[in-house]
Amino acid sequence: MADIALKQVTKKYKQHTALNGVSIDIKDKEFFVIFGPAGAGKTTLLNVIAGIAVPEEGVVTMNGKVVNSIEPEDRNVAMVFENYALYPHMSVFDNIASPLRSPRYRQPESKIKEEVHRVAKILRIDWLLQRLPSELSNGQRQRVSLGRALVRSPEVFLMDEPLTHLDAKLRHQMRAEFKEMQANLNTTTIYVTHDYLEALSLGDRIAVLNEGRIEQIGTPDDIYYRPATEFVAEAFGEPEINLLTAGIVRKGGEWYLNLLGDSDHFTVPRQVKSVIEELQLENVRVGFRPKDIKYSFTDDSASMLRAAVYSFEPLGSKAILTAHAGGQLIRLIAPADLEARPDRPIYLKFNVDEAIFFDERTRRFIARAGEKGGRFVG
Amino acid sequence: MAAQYLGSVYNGWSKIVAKPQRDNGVSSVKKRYAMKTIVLLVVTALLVFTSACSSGKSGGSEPGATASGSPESSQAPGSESASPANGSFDWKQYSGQEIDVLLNQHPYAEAIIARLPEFEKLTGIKVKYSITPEENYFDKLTTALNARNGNPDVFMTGSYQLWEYAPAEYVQELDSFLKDPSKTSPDYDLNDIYKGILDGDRWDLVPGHPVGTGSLWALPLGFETNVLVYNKRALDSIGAQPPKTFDELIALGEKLNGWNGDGSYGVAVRGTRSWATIHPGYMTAFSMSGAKDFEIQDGKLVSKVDSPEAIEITKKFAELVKKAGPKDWTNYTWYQASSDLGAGKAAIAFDADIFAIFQGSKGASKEAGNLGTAPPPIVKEGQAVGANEWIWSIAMNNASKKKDAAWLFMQYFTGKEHTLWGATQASVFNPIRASVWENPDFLKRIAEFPGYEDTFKAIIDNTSIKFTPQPEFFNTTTEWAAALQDIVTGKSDAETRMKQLAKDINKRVERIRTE
Amino acid sequence: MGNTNPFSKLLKNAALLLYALFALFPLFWMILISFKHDREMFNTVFLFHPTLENYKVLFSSNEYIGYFLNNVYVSVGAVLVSIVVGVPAAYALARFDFKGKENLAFTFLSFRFAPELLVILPLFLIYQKIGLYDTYFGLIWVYQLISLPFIIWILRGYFEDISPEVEHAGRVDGYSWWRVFLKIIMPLIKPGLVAAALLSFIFVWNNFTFALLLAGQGVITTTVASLKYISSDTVHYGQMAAAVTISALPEVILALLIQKHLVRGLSMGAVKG
Amino acid sequence: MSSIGKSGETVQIADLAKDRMDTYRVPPIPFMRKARPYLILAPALLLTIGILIPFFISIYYSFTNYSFKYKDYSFVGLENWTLMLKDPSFWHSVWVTGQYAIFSTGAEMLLGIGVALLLNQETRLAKALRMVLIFPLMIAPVIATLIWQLMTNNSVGVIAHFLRSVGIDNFVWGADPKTAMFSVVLIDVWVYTPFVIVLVLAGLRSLPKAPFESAMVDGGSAWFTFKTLTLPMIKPLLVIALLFRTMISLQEFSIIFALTRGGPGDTLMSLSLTAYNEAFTYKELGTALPYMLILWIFVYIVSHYMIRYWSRAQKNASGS
Repeated sequence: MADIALKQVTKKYKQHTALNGVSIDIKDKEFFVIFGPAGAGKTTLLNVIAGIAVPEEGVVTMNGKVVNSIEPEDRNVAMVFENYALYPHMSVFDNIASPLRSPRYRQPESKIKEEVHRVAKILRIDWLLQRLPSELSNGQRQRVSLGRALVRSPEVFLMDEPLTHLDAKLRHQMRAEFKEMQANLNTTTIYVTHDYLEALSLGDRIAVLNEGRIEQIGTPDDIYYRPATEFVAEAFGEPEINLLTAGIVRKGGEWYLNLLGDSDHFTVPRQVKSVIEELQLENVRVGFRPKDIKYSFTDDSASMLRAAVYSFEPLGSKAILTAHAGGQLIRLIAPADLEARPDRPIYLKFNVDEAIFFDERTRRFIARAGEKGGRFVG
Repeated sequence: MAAQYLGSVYNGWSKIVAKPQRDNGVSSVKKRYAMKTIVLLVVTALLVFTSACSSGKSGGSEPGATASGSPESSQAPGSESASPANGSFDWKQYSGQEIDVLLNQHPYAEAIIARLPEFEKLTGIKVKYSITPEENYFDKLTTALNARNGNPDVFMTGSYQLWEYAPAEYVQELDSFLKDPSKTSPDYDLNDIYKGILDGDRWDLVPGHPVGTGSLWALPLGFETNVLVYNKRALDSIGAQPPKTFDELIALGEKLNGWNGDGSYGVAVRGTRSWATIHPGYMTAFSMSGAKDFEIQDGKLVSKVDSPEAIEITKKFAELVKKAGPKDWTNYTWYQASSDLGAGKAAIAFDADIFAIFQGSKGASKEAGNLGTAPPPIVKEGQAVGANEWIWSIAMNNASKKKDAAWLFMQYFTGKEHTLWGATQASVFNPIRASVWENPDFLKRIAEFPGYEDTFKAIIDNTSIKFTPQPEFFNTTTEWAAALQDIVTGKSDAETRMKQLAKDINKRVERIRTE
Repeated sequence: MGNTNPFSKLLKNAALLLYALFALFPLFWMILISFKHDREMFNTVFLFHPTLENYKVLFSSNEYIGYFLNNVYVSVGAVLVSIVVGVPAAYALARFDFKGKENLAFTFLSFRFAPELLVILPLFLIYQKIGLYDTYFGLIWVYQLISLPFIIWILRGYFEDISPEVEHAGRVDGYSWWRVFLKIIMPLIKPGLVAAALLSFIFVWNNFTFALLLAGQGVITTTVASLKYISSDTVHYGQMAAAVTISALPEVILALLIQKHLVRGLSMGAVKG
Repeated sequence: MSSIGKSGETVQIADLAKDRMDTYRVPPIPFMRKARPYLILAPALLLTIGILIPFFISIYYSFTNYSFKYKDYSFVGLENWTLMLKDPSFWHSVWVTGQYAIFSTGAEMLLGIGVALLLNQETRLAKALRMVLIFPLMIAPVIATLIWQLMTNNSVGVIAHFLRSVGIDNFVWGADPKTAMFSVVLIDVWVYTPFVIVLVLAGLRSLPKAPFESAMVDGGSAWFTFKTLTLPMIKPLLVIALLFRTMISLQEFSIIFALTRGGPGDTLMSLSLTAYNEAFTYKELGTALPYMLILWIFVYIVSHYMIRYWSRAQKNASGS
């Protein structure tokens, strides 16, 4: 069982920098998700931990021991690869058995047999053991490669987008399985994905990676409710968060946000005010999750902002409604059965208390009023 | 393991071979055997794959590497190997040693191989030999000598080649051996060897100096004079006599084209781009025309192949080939010339007299029994007939580590006994020893070959090596052959080409280093 | 592709047959007269009494078998050395990147194009000095010029086809890099290896110049030996044909074995088969 | 830089400081691990050097008068080179070599492409021939030459016999300067055309179907589709075929050697033959080497650029 730490790790391939000064601390038994878009350096990060890639700078420690110069086979890590990386010339059984036959983790054949069958049963592939990888479906291959990792008890599981190649239904099911597997395996797991739902639903903590740099490390709630940067805010949540630039309008004691040319309705929450004051900001960026924007078709200019329907995409249970106001597009959630012709006037109410505030210059998180996702920091 | 593998292949084959060929359907027979062959090969291939690794890089010692004289004939080496202290000679004194011999593909070589068992029995020396066709023989020999690693210990060579090998210190001079009574058998009798022939292997290494001077570099095995060997059937078919002059030869040869159906022709002569093309018929005619290859002018060799006589005779020779020679003359080595004569393709061969024996001996060829011998055609009226001669000799590698054993080999196969055996039982013609020419069996034998002895007697006095000794012999004669080809194939006319040749040759001989 | 009217079809087949005749008849003829007795050689063409005489003569002295064996020894030896040396090299060229990689790869390839005589002339002297002249090993070494480029260039392609992830999986599973190489990579490239080996075997087997000039009477190979059958006091065309047939057979068989990989092999992996 | 709000900033700075400390203790990667690629390559490199040494030695000897006819040799500077360049027979041999390469390669490419197209049909004949047609390629060139000698031999040759039966009895192949080049090229073509066939055929069979169907729909002529679609797509293969054939035919030795040894006259004295002659018949190593070095330099440069060109063509073909 291991806690794993990366300190200022930089990995270059030729001129291209895959990891740039990455520092992470992963606690023992933690289910740690590394999230990021394609090419963010997620896989490289795993390879560095596994010892497949050797960083130019920085150190990797396991249980406080620096392991940079330790070969992969001696790190006692198990890895599930994005493309499964099964041994094409070996049967499923032999694939799963291979770690236990290696000089490093050798077990008696009898033990191997029972171990493999045990794991295969868990993964419900025990009826495939004699087949070759080429005779399996993607889902099955994925399970085999998973089995190859689970068959032994390593310091840490490394999983590189294990679900990406599966169809939506299977992916859901597997996600659930992972969760409880992790629960009763209680081994450190580092899980790479580009799917924010996977990240949020599986991770104890999530590290958001972008172009080789860490954007933020935090619990799913931190990430979702207090995204460190606009990048993080945009990456999590579907439809995407609405980010609007707002000027600060001081009217006596009250402060208002000037959103989309409307400066009457949006009072700056008290807690946020202090921060803004401290930083002496003239403008801020305000993020509204689509679900935090209410709408109505009955004119209520007093409390609401006037806009026009731009587009309407029903998605079965719900629908994404895009409205058009002050030269900006605003996405919000609406019931699928809504009657929304384009250009129909619509009135929006932004729930400022749920809004997320960013520094307009640095695009970094300032503050948030809402109580959701635990105590705010202010 | 290799040996027992050989066995298996051989048995496999003999089985196939033994199989009676029921049906005459070519293809089916062929198919069946081809199939067997394939199967056999696959099997053997596997066999070898396994054995290949274990057989190291043991050079020639591999049974496959060189075809060694039948093993069972060589009995266990005698105990005493060092030469005895006193001066007495003993054939067994180097028993147990093994020598390598490089042979040219030639009846002389066959005679040697045939008698190896006797030699090995007599001396207890083991002989490993390999045979190479003449086309590559001297290239291979030169490279082997250049290795200076003592392999081969003994080799066949022509006298001409000695002019190159001796200055390069490739060959051992032999007088010292001849003088040593503990090395040379008392009954070897050097004087029995025709002086004219033996002198062909003597030279003092000074370019331009004649043979017969200086030390002895090799011992003659046999020698060839260049004459006309003709097919009596052919001549009778047009009621002709052997031609006396070169012009007659041309005219007659032309008449004889097609004498024996498709592809048959008048006169066979060599034509490859090789030194060997020059020395037989061509050089004989060349010398009889009074031309010389070189003259020494103020101490320098100067080519004379562009002299008027030289150009004239070259023209004539080209004419002969064009009018009466084989269509693909430039492919002709003495092998082709000889076998064409034997197969009734060629009516006449202007080449070695021994063709008459090789092809004429009973059962040796289709035309055996029809072959006659006549002196080479004269070029000028009334001149005395003579020919260029070629001497096959055996010489000793200067780098040999078993010179004494090698010397025994040379003695044995140039000695009276073998020479006589070769001349009477095999085709070692012409024998180099006077004693043989007096031997009744021998005389009886050559009597079988019409005109052979007379021809020999007629020309022997004027027969000698017509080339001027010099170490660039190969260059000059190869260039010469190339020129001859150009002239015959009409690529260029004799005049200009021979002048060009002279220039090239002079360039070559200028580069002779004499230190 | 193209139009399919009966006439053009006929024409195409005719052309094809014509080429087939050109390509195959010589082989047929060679086999044919290998069964023809020298007696009939000069006066018959197709119709004759088939005989195994020529083969009998060929194998009666173990001379020819010797040449054949020599050929096998040097060819097999050369290929084995190339495998031992070339497989790791091919792997390195496929997997790692390091300075001058492509130049190195090209150097290997350029061996295939090196004028044989240029190598032979100096090598001839060196060999004679260090005693490699006319030895199996001497030939095996120089044959690397032929077989090594094949092995390296063909296998490099096969290695590149294997996903690095598979190797990483092996490492993580607890195998050291060379165990991974032996247990996982090698089995995966086996077909390629076999093809490359056989193909380079064929071309080594066929080589003439090296064998002619770097070996003396010690190591004569069939290609060199076959020359001697045109020269003898009577030319033995039949025996020559038989010799040629025997020495050509292994190649044809091997060729049939490796059809699938032929393209990749012949283009030395420059073109994926 | 996990930052949660502004108070996070301070924490993070502390982290950074700590990290810096650590980065000083980055352990070096073990030498054996860094050197691995080179270790793996080492044997091949050694062998390469072992093979390359002769090249350099030959460069050295080309400046000496090394000869098998003499025991010792001396440095003669550029003499051999100037001798060669002044010698008309050198330029002749360059001419011969070039002719041989161009004729044989040209014929093989054309014939090869043609036959490959024919073999690409799905007729029974084509299918049957696809395999067997490569046999000649498996025959050693020198052996192939012997076979052709057998067939054209004036006494026993089936072709000679055939020619005679149709009244041609003065066609003597290698023996006639006018037909010598034709003869050797013919043998080269016989042996190596299958090489081109195999490559081109592979290219044709791996072609995507779609563009051709669309071309069919557009009703382009067979030739047009070939010119605009097939050719560009199989270009990389053609380049490779061309590369191999040119390079190897430039130094072809055994065919000419076995057929005419360079004759008749100097008709077929290519660079290789001349070098052989100089070295092994005349035993002049010093004068032989420049012939081969010139050829090698040429071959090396040309093949280098052709490889480059090929990899570009490769990209284009796969890219588009």
